[in-house]
Amino acid sequence: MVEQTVNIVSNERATDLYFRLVVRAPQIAPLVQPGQFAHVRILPLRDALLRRPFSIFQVEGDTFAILYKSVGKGTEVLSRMRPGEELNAIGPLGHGFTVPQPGGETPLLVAGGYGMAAMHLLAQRSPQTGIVFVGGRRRVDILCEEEFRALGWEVRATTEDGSHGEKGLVTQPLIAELKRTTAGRKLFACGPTPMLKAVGRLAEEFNVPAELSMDEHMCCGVGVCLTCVIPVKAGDAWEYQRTCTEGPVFDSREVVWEVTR
Amino acid sequence: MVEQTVNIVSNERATDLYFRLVVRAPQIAPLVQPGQFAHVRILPLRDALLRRPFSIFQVEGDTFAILYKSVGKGTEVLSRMRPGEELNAIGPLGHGFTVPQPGGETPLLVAGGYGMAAMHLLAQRSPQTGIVFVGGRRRVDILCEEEFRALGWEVRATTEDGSHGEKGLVTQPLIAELKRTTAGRKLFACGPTPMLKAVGRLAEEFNVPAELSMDEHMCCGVGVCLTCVIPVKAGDAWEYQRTCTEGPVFDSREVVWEVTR
Amino acid sequence: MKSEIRNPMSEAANDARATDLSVQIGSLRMQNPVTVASGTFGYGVEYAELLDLNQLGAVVVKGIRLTPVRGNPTPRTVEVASGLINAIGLQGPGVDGFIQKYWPFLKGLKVPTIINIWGTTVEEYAEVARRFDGLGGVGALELNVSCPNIKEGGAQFGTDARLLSQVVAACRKATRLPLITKMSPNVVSIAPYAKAAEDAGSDALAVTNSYPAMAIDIETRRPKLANVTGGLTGPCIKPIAIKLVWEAAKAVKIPIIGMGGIQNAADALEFIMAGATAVAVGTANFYEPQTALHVIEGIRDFMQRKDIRDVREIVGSVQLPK
Amino acid sequence: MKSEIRNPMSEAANDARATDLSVQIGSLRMQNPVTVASGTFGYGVEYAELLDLNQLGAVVVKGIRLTPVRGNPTPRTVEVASGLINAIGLQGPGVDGFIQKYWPFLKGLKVPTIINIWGTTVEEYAEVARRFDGLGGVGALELNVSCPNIKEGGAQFGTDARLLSQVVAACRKATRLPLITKMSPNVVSIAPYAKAAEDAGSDALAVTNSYPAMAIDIETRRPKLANVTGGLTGPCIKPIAIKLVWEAAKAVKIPIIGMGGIQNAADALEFIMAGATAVAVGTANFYEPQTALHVIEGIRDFMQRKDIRDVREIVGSVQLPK
Ligand SMILES: Cc1cc2nc3c(=O)[nH]c(=O)nc-3n(C[C@H](O)[C@H](O)[C@H](O)COP(=O)(O)OP(=O)(O)OC[C@H]3O[C@@H](n4cnc5c(N)ncnc54)[C@H](O)[C@@H]3O)c2cc1C
Ligand SMILES: Cc1cc2nc3c(=O)[nH]c(=O)nc-3n(C[C@H](O)[C@H](O)[C@H](O)COP(=O)(O)OP(=O)(O)OC[C@H]3O[C@@H](n4cnc5c(N)ncnc54)[C@H](O)[C@@H]3O)c2cc1C
Ligand SMILES: Cc1cc2nc3c(=O)[nH]c(=O)nc-3n(C[C@H](O)[C@H](O)[C@H](O)COP(=O)(O)O)c2cc1C
Ligand SMILES: Cc1cc2nc3c(=O)[nH]c(=O)nc-3n(C[C@H](O)[C@H](O)[C@H](O)COP(=O)(O)O)c2cc1C
Ligand code: FES
Ligand code: FES
Repeated sequence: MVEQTVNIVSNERATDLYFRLVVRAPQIAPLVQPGQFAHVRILPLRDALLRRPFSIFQVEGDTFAILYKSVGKGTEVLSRMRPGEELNAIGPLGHGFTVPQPGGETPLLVAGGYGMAAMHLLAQRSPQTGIVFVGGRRRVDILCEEEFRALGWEVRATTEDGSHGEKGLVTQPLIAELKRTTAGRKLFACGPTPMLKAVGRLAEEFNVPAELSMDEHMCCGVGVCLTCVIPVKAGDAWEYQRTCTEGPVFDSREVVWEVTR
Repeated sequence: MVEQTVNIVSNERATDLYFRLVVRAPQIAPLVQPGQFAHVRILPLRDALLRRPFSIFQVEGDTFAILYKSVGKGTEVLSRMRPGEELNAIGPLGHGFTVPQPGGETPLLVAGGYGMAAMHLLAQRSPQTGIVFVGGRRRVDILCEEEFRALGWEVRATTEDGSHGEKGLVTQPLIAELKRTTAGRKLFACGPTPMLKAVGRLAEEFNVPAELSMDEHMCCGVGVCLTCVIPVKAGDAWEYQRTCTEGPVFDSREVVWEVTR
Repeated sequence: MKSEIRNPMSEAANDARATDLSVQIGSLRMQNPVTVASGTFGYGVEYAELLDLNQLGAVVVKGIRLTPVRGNPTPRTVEVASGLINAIGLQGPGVDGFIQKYWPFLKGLKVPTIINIWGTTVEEYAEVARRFDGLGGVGALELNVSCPNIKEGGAQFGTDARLLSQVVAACRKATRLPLITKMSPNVVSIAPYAKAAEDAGSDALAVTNSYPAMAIDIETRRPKLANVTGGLTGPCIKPIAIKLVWEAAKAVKIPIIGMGGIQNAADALEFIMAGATAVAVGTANFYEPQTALHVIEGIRDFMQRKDIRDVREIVGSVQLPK
Repeated sequence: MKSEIRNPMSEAANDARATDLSVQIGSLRMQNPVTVASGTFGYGVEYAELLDLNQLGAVVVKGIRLTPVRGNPTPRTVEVASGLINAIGLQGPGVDGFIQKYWPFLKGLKVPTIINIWGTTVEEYAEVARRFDGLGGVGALELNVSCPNIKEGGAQFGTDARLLSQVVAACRKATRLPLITKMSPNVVSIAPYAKAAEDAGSDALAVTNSYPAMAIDIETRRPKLANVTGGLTGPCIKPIAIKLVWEAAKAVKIPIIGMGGIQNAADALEFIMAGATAVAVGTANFYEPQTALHVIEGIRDFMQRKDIRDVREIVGSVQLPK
């Protein structure tokens, strides 16, 4: 975990909905593990004080990249920043995905929306390729298929309106695939909470291990404020654990879904 | 008085200390009288809410210009804005200088710092030329001498450190000039309060009329908040009047200096 | 033919039915719930060049006392993070000066004028109320019992429930005009004060006035306000004001005019959902004089988007978690 | 020769004399007046990678009660204009959990640890104080009598002067550790509460805790916090906090730790001039973890620029207009 001023190398529209930001962050970039995030201070915000968390999408040399969607005041201001301008980042943060061992389990990645970004580094660092299941509402919600194919992964896309790939939810092709075989397979998922919940249920049903990257609002990003907690099993009961520190990646069997919102 | 979004035409360093901002303001520009100001909302400020008042320096077609010094958060942010970006302005505001009548009194202008900006339009609109007395601490504080000379005015500069023009205070050459003659002459002054006070005293001593543009912090700029008041004679007593509405230009005999800070 | 296809009259009627923004504050009807905060809108006339005053729910004027008031020395305001501290000291022309200078303009407006009044004694409040009762045509009186910027009068009436009752009751006797009591935020719990004002005959509450605050210039080591302390307003106080409105609304049955940092329709709707029947735009007027009009427009848009016909359906509609 | 020209030792000594930043909070000496606000710095260890904790005046930990506390459901925080509203609900490991998990690290620091404690009864406060008294090596105890986010315990102790006295007196009996009473801002006037804490044996006051506040999501019509209301902190409350510190400082002789929206040295100096002997950085840690260190540096720079040798010369040095 390092705090540093980072310089914008590029900040361009990647798809209709997403922007791709590359920053020079020589102290942070080399440390990044798949599933970790950077906590970014967008300095021109001024009256909006908090940092914004973004999964680290790619690492190259002394730079890292994020893929982000303009959804509110922070990301909107960010999308108008130009190369050469400064941000501040703390990273890499959080407990990421367990990178598969060489010859170990075959990874099945399940992603919705910016979840794709969080999984890319995992695909890159995984010694064996697997399948990526990616879902969204419309064609424009499907991100970086090409990047995964370029790494030799199989991509199965679904859209709710059928405008791209199979029509339906991302869990459909996943169920089909799990029905085919579960042996030696492991799920890794990142996306909206309902999707994670569905993946968790499938993991239980099919008895496959699953790691889920949970999406909670954050404040400090480093474990001091206790904003980002989710209910996690603790003996017979449960306790709140921090998404930014014990997570964002949790073993799906640990999450107490009954208590989550 | 009009509120409108204005577009930055140019925003460049005019001197070591001052920037010159030109904005396209078709509704405001044609209405401006000498000594009036624009109340500018610098949108990127966000957590600093208030508008900033600036004297209108020049009017050309549908644009007006201001000359400003970067002294705090607003002017600092302003100095980094680029052509094409938007500001919002309310203007023209305030009760300006009385433009001399053709063949009427000879204007003697006294300016300190950005006071020069406020006087330029007066010089331009005055049917007869006069003398401009301009003072500052150092050479860099002396603004737009050339603009006044180009209008055919005589300029007498003073600096406290003697780095430009006569060494000393702006009132020195003014006193010399008033000693020469006061007949048919009228003072117009804009600058820091101590300078205005000195000019007011000279006006009394030499029994010449004087109009002073007072410098008070402002909030609304249009007369509703009662922030910008100065003590003004009212019968035997005094009352607070608004710099933004009854002023910024007051007859020097009206100001109750004993009560001012 | 044409008239069969489009009847502009009935369409307008439809539209009006589609979004009814009118609200009632005691016997005062407002065409929409958006007014302005006393002291941030002068006497209306100053803004007449910049916006159409007749589109507001009401105009609220700067606090007026029986006699003219000179106000505090300068500096009177200072900008702080997302806010402003002011210590104007209730400068004003007094009842007679107001009637002479400003009333002719205000009474010509199509929208009601609410007059914010204050005094240094219970009797003075009542006397001012009586004078405005006699004037005719006034929309309502707002009792400022919560100005933090003057020693005598103001704040202590708002933080002492017994005095508050006395002021409201005395004004109630002095006039039949709707009475709005402007509450102080500077209390442990607003409920008993809200109740006291209601019980003493207030028709509505205005929540909230400014928060006692201070700023120091570290270079000169002097307070940034000549009055040393002042009242904090603007977006920075919105979350505290929302909570006060929510609590006051639970405590009383009379309507509440919510205010504190409103910059846009979303802010106004937050107040309305918390329990305000109407809202007032204050500090935002200073930097964006059109704010109140944008708020009205934005509330109408919201209602149309959500298919809400009557703004009163939104009042107090916040849903608490089970 | 060389040593005759430059003696690094004596130069360091000179420098230290030139700017003495140390302050005293009861019997606790702090090397500089800058600490952190409880609940915004975890248990120190979380920030150890990002800053050198040993440069702080003290480390202040999150509020601890006798037994573990699960805290409120989420969402627990929401960003507002120049501020934050939180309703964490004092999640914590309890005294035993704290001692086991965090104390080994904290007691290894060169700077003192101040432990923020709370309870739901006077007896529980005293019991927690007794436990930490027995631990050895604790710098001071801060009594949180002003948390707005839990029903039982917290706030009501801070807004009832009698209860406040009882809590402080009971803790005073339970320990000889310096006691800092963390005041509620939610009072008409802070003076009587400050006096009550002083009289009951508090060694210092912490001013101030967060302000009761609320935010509503207008799309869902639900409160933005699961707990409905929360506490407002950050730059938005600074002007109110400065005023409270100024008033508290006039009311008591014991030192005050000022806090509320401090982002930089200028903010800290404003608190010190208002009457605070020390300051704490809170919400700013969340967005700029190095803030406290920058504040220390900035205070030192200010003192050198103004040729001030002892930071205590600045305490309460605001000059009122005649
Ligand atoms: C671990 C993690 C990884 C993330 N990775 C990505 C990513 O790779 N790409 C991407 O586009 N987005 C990502 N997000 C979501 C991203 O943080 C939000 O979209 C962003 O904070 C929105 O900020 P805003 O100012 O534009 O929105 P606003 O709505 O104006 O923000 C208001 C507040 O809510 C918080 N907030 C709003 N939406 C979210 C959200 N979905 N999750 C968490 N906090 C939120 C903001 O941080 C801020 O504090 C991630 C979130 C988390 C927790
Ligand atoms: C009628 C009038 C005409 C002016 N004309 C010019 C001009 O032509 N050129 C120019 O450079 N400056 C002019 N000024 C001063 C200018 O308004 C301030 O320099 C500017 O507001 C500083 O803003 P800031 O955010 O950079 O400073 P900050 O110090 O960060 O501002 C904080 C607050 O103080 C106010 N403030 C600070 N300094 C002044 C000041 N000297 N006068 C009034 N308010 C102040 C700001 O408006 C703001 O509300 C004029 C002021 C007035 C009243
Ligand atoms: C400069 C100024 C002057 C004010 N004068 C009065 C007043 O005369 N009477 C009154 O009841 N409230 C007065 N107020 C308080 C406002 O009416 C309002 O309650 C407060 O500003 C909160 O709203 P806001 O945050 O939108 O400004 C004044 C506020 C400001 C900023
Ligand atoms: C997330 C959060 C948690 C807090 N927890 C505590 C706490 O446990 N005990 C306490 O006394 N104060 C707590 N506080 C209050 C702070 O210590 C401090 O008084 C307040 O935040 C004001 O300072 P600031 O504006 O610099 O944040 C908390 C504040 C925040 C923002
Ligand atoms: S965001 Fe602060 S603890 Fe996780
Ligand atoms: S600045 Fe508001 S009255 Fe002049």
